[in-house]
Amino acid sequence: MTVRVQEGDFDIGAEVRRITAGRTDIGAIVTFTGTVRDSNDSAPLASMTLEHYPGMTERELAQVEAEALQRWPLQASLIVHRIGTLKPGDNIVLVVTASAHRQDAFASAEFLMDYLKTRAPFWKNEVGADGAKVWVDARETDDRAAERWSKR
Amino acid sequence: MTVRVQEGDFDIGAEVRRITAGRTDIGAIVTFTGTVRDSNDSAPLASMTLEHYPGMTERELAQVEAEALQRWPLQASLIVHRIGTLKPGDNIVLVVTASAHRQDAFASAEFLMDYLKTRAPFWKNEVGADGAKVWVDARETDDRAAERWSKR
Amino acid sequence: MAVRILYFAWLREKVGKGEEIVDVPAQTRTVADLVQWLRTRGPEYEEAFKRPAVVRTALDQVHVKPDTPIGAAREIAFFPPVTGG
Amino acid sequence: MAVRILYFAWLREKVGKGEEIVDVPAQTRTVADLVQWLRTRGPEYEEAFKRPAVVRTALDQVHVKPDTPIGAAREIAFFPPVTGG
Repeated sequence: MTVRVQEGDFDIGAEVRRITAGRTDIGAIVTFTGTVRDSNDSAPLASMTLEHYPGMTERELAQVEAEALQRWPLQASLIVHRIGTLKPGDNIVLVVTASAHRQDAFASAEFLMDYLKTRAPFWKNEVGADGAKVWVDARETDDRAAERWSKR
Repeated sequence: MTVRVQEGDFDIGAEVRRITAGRTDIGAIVTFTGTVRDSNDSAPLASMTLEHYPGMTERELAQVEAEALQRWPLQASLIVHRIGTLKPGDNIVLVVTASAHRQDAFASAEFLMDYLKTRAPFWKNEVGADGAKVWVDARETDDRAAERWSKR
Repeated sequence: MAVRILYFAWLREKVGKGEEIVDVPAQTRTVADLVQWLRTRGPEYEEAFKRPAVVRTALDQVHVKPDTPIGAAREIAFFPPVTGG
Repeated sequence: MAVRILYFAWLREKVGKGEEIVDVPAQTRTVADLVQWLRTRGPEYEEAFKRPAVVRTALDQVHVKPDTPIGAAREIAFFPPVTGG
């Protein structure tokens, strides 16, 4: 179980190797990578800056990971979230889950992302191609996505 | 859209970079990696050999990928399946899906795996720690997992 | 009618070969008919096909059911339920 | 009671600072009370908190609701709904 907040990029393959090295009890590994799109629903994007709440971020991510471990039998998991200024095509976030069976790996990775999107204290400030800065609004669909896990 | 059957290993990070290079319209990338476990429900495993039906395999995988593309707006996808003899901890299969939104990337990756498991002509022959060879039986749970997609 | 028949996994092991060219009698209409006729060809075939319910079939590399007519298929494959992934 | 108050994202921009140490009046019981009191501290606070429904709060780095008592919290953070990931 590892949680990291960093400015630098990550390599999906290297991160998976790191948390699964020497393990032969894993049957399924799911990764989710969030990347910067060149435009949102409205305008073209030049870059975005990710601000976060140091301390609380790590605490929330660790708690979300702990909740996933209580729900699914995971052999390993990892959350990496970047901060600072990112450009279209750049990686933002990586979630990795490893389990004996694929259903558990898929479900726990979706759970981690849904909760991360609604609880981890990150905020995106987008800079449009025209130079205008906009704080991204929270999406209702993210709240609904997170809510479905509490019905189980 | 790429489908490959190969003896050699794959690198998740390199495969993702290859199919997403230069793209800035992707927001979500999901990978699924299936790996060899050191034991199944019964006995410890020494190795397994994957046999397939050349020609039909590529055809089925390409068709499954085409079905995924009809259901979800995917910017890129990839299926790599290894054949030959593999040891515990080795990679078996890689599925990658890339979309603007994470729900589509997750759902299509699960769909690809469920269909691959029930339609792609691969067969696993396990060699136990005691040297006994056993053809793996199909799992009913895989059939049920694939069936849920036809109800939509 | 000369047809190429392929066997995979334990069907290949039981039949003792991975493929063969077979002259299928004209009255062999469906996949199930073909299985019944193959079983008459020797004890290894009888053993391989004794539980037809666990045998899957592809006509020209497409999954089909036992009641599918074999028609003008050039390649017919028999195999257990798939277990890849 | 001296409390460290943090502001993030557009709340930080509107208030004009990322953090401050504030002496909170003793009668300030809940998060909502604190927000009402902060709004009296100047036009920048009034602007930042004019729509309390879109402001989220954490007491000592834990998400809380507006009716949560601030109790002996040492660090109180205000921010918009999160948008990471």
